[in-house]
Amino acid sequence: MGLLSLAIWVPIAFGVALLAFGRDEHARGVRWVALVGAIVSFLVTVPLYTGFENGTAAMQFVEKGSWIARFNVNYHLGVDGLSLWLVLLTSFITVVVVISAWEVITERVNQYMGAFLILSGFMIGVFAALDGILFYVFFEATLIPMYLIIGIWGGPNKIYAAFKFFIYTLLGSLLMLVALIYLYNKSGGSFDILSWHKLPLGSTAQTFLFFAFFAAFAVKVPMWPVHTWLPDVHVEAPTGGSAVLAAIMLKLGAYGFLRFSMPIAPDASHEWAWLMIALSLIAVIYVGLVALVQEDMKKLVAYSSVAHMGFVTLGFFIFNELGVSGGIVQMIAHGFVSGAMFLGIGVLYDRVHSRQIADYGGVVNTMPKFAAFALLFAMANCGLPGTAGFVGEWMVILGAVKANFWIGAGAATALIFGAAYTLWMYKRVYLGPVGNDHVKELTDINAREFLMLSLLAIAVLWMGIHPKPFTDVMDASVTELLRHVAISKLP
Amino acid sequence: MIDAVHAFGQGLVHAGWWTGLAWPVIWTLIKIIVVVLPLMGAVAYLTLWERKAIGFTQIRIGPNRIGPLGLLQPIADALKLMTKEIILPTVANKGLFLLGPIMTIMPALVAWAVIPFGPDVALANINAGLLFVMAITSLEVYGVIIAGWASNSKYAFLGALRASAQMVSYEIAMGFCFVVVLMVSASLNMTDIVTGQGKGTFADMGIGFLSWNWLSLLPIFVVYFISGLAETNRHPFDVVEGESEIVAGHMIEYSGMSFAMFFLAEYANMWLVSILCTVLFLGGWLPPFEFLSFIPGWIWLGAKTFCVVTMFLWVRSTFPRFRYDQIMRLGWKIFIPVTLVWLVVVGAWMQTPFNIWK
Amino acid sequence: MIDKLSWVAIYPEIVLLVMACIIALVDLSSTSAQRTRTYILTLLTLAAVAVLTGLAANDGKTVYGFGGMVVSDPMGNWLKCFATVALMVTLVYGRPYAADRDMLRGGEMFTIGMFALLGMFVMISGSNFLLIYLGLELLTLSSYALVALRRDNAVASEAAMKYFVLGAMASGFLLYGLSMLYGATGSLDTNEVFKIIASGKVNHQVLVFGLVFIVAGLAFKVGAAPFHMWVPDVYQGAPTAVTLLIGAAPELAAFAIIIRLLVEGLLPLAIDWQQMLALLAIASLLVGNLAAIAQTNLKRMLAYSTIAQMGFMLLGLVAGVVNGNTYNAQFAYSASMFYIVTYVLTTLASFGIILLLAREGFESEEITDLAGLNQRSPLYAGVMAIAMFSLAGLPPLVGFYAKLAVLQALIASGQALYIGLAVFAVVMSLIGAFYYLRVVKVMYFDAPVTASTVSAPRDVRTVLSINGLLILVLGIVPGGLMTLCAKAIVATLAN
Amino acid sequence: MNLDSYLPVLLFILVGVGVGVAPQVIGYILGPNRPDAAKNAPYECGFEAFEDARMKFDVRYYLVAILFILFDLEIAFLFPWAIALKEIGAVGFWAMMIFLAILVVGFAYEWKKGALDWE
Amino acid sequence: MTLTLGHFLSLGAMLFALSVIGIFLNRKNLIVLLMAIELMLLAVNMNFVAFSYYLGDMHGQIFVFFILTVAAAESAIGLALLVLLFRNKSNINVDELNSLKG
Repeated sequence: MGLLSLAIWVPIAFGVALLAFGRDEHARGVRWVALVGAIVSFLVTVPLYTGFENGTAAMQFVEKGSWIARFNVNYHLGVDGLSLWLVLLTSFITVVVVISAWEVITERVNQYMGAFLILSGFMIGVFAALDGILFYVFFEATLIPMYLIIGIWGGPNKIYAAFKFFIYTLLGSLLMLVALIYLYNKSGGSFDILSWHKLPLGSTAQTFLFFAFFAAFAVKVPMWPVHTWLPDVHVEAPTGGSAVLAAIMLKLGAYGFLRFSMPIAPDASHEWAWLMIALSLIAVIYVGLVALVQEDMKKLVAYSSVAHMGFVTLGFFIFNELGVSGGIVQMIAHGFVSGAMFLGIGVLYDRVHSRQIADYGGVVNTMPKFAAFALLFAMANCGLPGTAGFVGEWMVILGAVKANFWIGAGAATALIFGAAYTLWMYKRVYLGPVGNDHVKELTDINAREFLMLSLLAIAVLWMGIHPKPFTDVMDASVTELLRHVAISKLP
Repeated sequence: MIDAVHAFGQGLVHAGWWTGLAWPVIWTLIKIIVVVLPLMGAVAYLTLWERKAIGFTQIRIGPNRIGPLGLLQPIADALKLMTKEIILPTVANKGLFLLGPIMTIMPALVAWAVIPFGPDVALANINAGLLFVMAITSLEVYGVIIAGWASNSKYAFLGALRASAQMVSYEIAMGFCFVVVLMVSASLNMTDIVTGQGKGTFADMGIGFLSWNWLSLLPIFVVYFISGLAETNRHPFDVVEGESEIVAGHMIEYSGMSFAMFFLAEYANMWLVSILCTVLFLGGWLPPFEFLSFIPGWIWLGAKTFCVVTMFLWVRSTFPRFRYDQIMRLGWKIFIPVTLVWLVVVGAWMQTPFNIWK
Repeated sequence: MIDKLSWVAIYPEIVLLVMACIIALVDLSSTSAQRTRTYILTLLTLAAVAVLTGLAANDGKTVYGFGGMVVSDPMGNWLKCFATVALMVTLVYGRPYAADRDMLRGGEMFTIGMFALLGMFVMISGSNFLLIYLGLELLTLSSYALVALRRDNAVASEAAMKYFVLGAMASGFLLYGLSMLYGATGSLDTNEVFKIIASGKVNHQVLVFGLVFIVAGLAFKVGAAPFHMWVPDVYQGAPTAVTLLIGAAPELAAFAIIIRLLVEGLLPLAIDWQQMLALLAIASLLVGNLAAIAQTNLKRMLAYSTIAQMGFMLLGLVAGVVNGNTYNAQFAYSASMFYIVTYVLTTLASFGIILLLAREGFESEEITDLAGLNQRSPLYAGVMAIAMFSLAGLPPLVGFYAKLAVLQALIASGQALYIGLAVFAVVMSLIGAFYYLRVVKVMYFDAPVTASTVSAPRDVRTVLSINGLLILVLGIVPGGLMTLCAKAIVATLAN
Repeated sequence: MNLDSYLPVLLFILVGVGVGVAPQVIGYILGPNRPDAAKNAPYECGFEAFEDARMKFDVRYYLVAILFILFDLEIAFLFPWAIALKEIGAVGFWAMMIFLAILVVGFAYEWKKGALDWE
Repeated sequence: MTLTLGHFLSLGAMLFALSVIGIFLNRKNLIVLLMAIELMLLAVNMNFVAFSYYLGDMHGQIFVFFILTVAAAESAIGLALLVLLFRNKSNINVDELNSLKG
């Protein structure tokens, strides 16, 4: 079994074991097993990085075996510069999420932990799959645990949120399925993504494929105007769910653009880039404005996620190296930062059971350690240099300016909005005098929360100060991708 | 002589419509009437013979006032019935009520169409003869049910149900009997069935009556005869009209000639069952002994049939009435298994070298 | 003559018939309320039959028997094997339910069930109109009786009556169509009919006239809209054990006769019947999915879902012949076969749960009766969730591959119309996902009405777990089953 | 199609109906017609009829009817077989034996189930 | 006038149509429904026999035999269901069969 297989199946195996044998009577044991599972899963992914060979665009750690002979579907895994960090990010966030749920979840602990571990395996599968059906299976399979996580442990309006999440994403991905099958037939009976990259396609077919993929990935990213599920879902989801959703699930969509839309339908991608850029800019600017007026912390972060993901898609569709790498870096950075933001909100929510900004004020007085962490993450969220958030945004804006000054300018405004809503929220929640009795009774974070937040803080700072390992890994792949996309596939 | 009459009629008018259509119809009608009129007479006198026979059993002389030896009694009965009022009950379904007797008498007569009275003497010598008999006698049940239903009286209704249940039950046993006969005769044509009985070792030896079906198919013959009793709702299976329980069964609301129709039908059916019995088991018009073959076939047929029908009367005067559950048990649990077993036995027999019906 | 009969082609049928008769008689002397002896005998027989058919299927040989009346080919044998297993599972699930409702007073559920299976077998192996019809009738007549098995239940008898009337009418339609085909071709043998029609000497209009009736009759039997009226009523009205019995295994046989009649017999008319099936499929997908959303009764909802699923299955049959070319046929028909097999597997699980939850006197038919099942029994909730997600067509469950295969067949045809159909089907399955999700929602998100745990006999628990697991495992490694279906269909098409 | 030999049958049916109708007509003509309410009431041993005569009746009558239909059909199968038995030989014989065996199973089943018991 | 195949087929078609009409229009009595179903099968039989005769092929008539059998079994089951239904609901009106809806 290769490393990638291990990365996928170890968490799933732990998750299934928890579902099968875990009981609420021994919740403690369940938690420890889950933690061990998450850590082992993370450790399994580390050699992917250490063993990764920079400077080549080829797939690495490739595994290939026949899976469904009838349709020539293969169990085909591999990572390149585009996906490597996303795999690591996923297993890392899973560890954090397990820690975050430690005392918070008391009922059906095994199901909660199991769902997250399984989800983690599925998501790694999405990033590692090189076969269309394998990709689709993992892509869709993530819906099931997420649906259950939202529905079981979510807030008061959880059912609405769970359905909305499910139906929205399912609709998009079903259209993608049609596209995959179309490609299968077009390519003479192959689901191999890499061979699809080389498949010549007419312009109508490309347009059709582009929009089929767009339907799947845009919803997942989410792009304006199909982003409406995200705030609802984030508000209702439990903390861990929100964190995983924001940190990783959104990246599934963005990753899909890189892996499918652009290389398979390059001409259509160029042709419709204006649309993508426009939608991205709307996401960045308009949704940023919307975030400004939110009363609910989670909603605010959710909208900010939409805006940040706008940067990602913007970076992709300006078709230059800075933009695309910037987008990828932004994806990873956003993974850390948004995860951290949601976990931070979770810390507060666990204590006060409210997410309304108005219910807080002066938290810094009672929770100084926590406020320090929160400040760091807020800074990262608005892209302060030295934090993870800065690198990606800066690269994208530079790339955008290179392509077209006004696009870059538009994107740059996002920095201002980002700073505005994040810092304003920070001010209203943490600064000032103690707002009310609840806040007065707050206790500072305990060792577990400290550990969890510091893990993320280290990641955020490391990425902000020393982003080279991230960009080095992806350079060759991005170059190759852009070279590939530049060549027309029209017959 | 018959041919001469036929030729005469055919020659009356020299036109296509006459020789092609009208005359055959008229000729057939004549033949039908030739069958029906004696039949009606036989039915009428069967009633008398019944009363006489029962009288003899009970050591009395029966009807003797009207005519010599009471021979005009049936005519008097008929006249009396004709002048009686036909009552139409107010709650009855009028149309069905009138249809009941017709549906009862019609099949009892029509079945005679295929009965062979001699080697070439049958109104319709059709190949599916026995099937036709089965089909047409099955219609008998309709008359009963219609009468019972239309009367809208409890006694009539219950009587009709009982009668029909009994009739259909025994029809199955009867059907199996037919099947066994068919197996050995290999034809549905009644004439063939009779001629088939004239062959065999015993027939060659001149003692033909031992070659008839009654011997080789003895259990079937017995079952058929008893089923015949039940089919015609005769004693000891006459709970249908069971005077002491449901008065007269499905006929209770009928009077006058309407009632007479049921009566006629019952006796016509007795004759029918008897003649079928003769045709199927007793060699039809065949003489029992070779040396008696100078006597015309129709006399043999008539004599045999008369014997069988007399057995009906004899049974009536001898046996007590069955209870209804006993009737049903006899039909379903004894006759059907017996016939089935004999069917298998005969079938197997025919596969062996000892097959006597080659 | 006797040596030409090829008894080997009907060994499983013989075993089944003889044992059904024996068990019927043995059962007469049984007085136990649970009918343990009958039950065990039945299961043993069925196991033997399953092994027999499985071996024959594995053999991969095609044997004609009785002058071409019956055919024993891999497709038929696999379907028989699956149908037998499905019936076994049904009986395992259904026995406690039936025992609670006094339906086991006589052993009819087992013996009639076996006769129904025999009917399916005959349908599956018949390659002659007469045999197909007889098998069909044996199955449906058994089904009518089973639906009315709860003699004191007004709803059940009403359902049985409706089923009977509409089913008998469907048979009439089918027969009328068959008589037309017979008249046009002068043969009752499917292969003969195929040859005669392919020779092109037959009046096309008469054939199409007959075909309309045949397709209508078949549509009745599989419950495709607009001939679906009986499905919801019967699913809801019948005792749940019987619902499962008539809703699972018979679908396999229905598929088989579609193949036997339309493909083996009438493939030269594919252009005509494909259009009809396409319309049926569209209507079924629409009616099934839309009506299912409005249901509160779980059985009724599953009935409408069945209609929708059948619509999807029919789509696979639509794409077999493209422009008179049959290159796509094996993919299309094996897709449908895979679909129907996996559908049966999933149906068994979902109804198994309903049966399990239905305690004595409490039917557990409403969707809300499942509320909080996850708290009461995570295992059973898990199985039901797996079944629902599979029906919705979500990976990594087997239902997904079924849909995938059908969609693939449609798209592979390359016809714009069929691709449109594929998109339509996809949109409809999205709607379908909604009501399946609702069941999951009720089980996982709602608070339980009672806190009582769910207990089940060990056999039920074991089989149900295996059933759920199989949906999952086949979802992870569907290759084997797909290959099996493909091989079976190839062998059938080769004849 | 040659249906000539069935002409007498058809005519006979007409005659049979005629024989059914004619005497009744005669009876109407010859007999008196003096209806009154009591006479035209359904016979009920002198009581007033207090309910409709079309009442529920014993289900066993249905049972008999059903059994009759089934057995009559078996006979329909036996008829052609019986006629052809001499030609079809042992195979035909054994085929029907199989059929009868199944029939006997059914018969035994209903016997044991009590479907044939009247009381 | 000679009888041709067309005559028989027309008769079959008429009977069939009658039975379908009977099934759909009859709202009163289930027994009529059962009779309509039987009629439907008989219509089919008419077709088979006619075809069989004109094709000179016995198979059609054999088919008829089996249809008759099935029809008998069907009416047996139908009657049994009818009795059951009557016992449970005390009527056999088609219109009253409405407790299953949704």
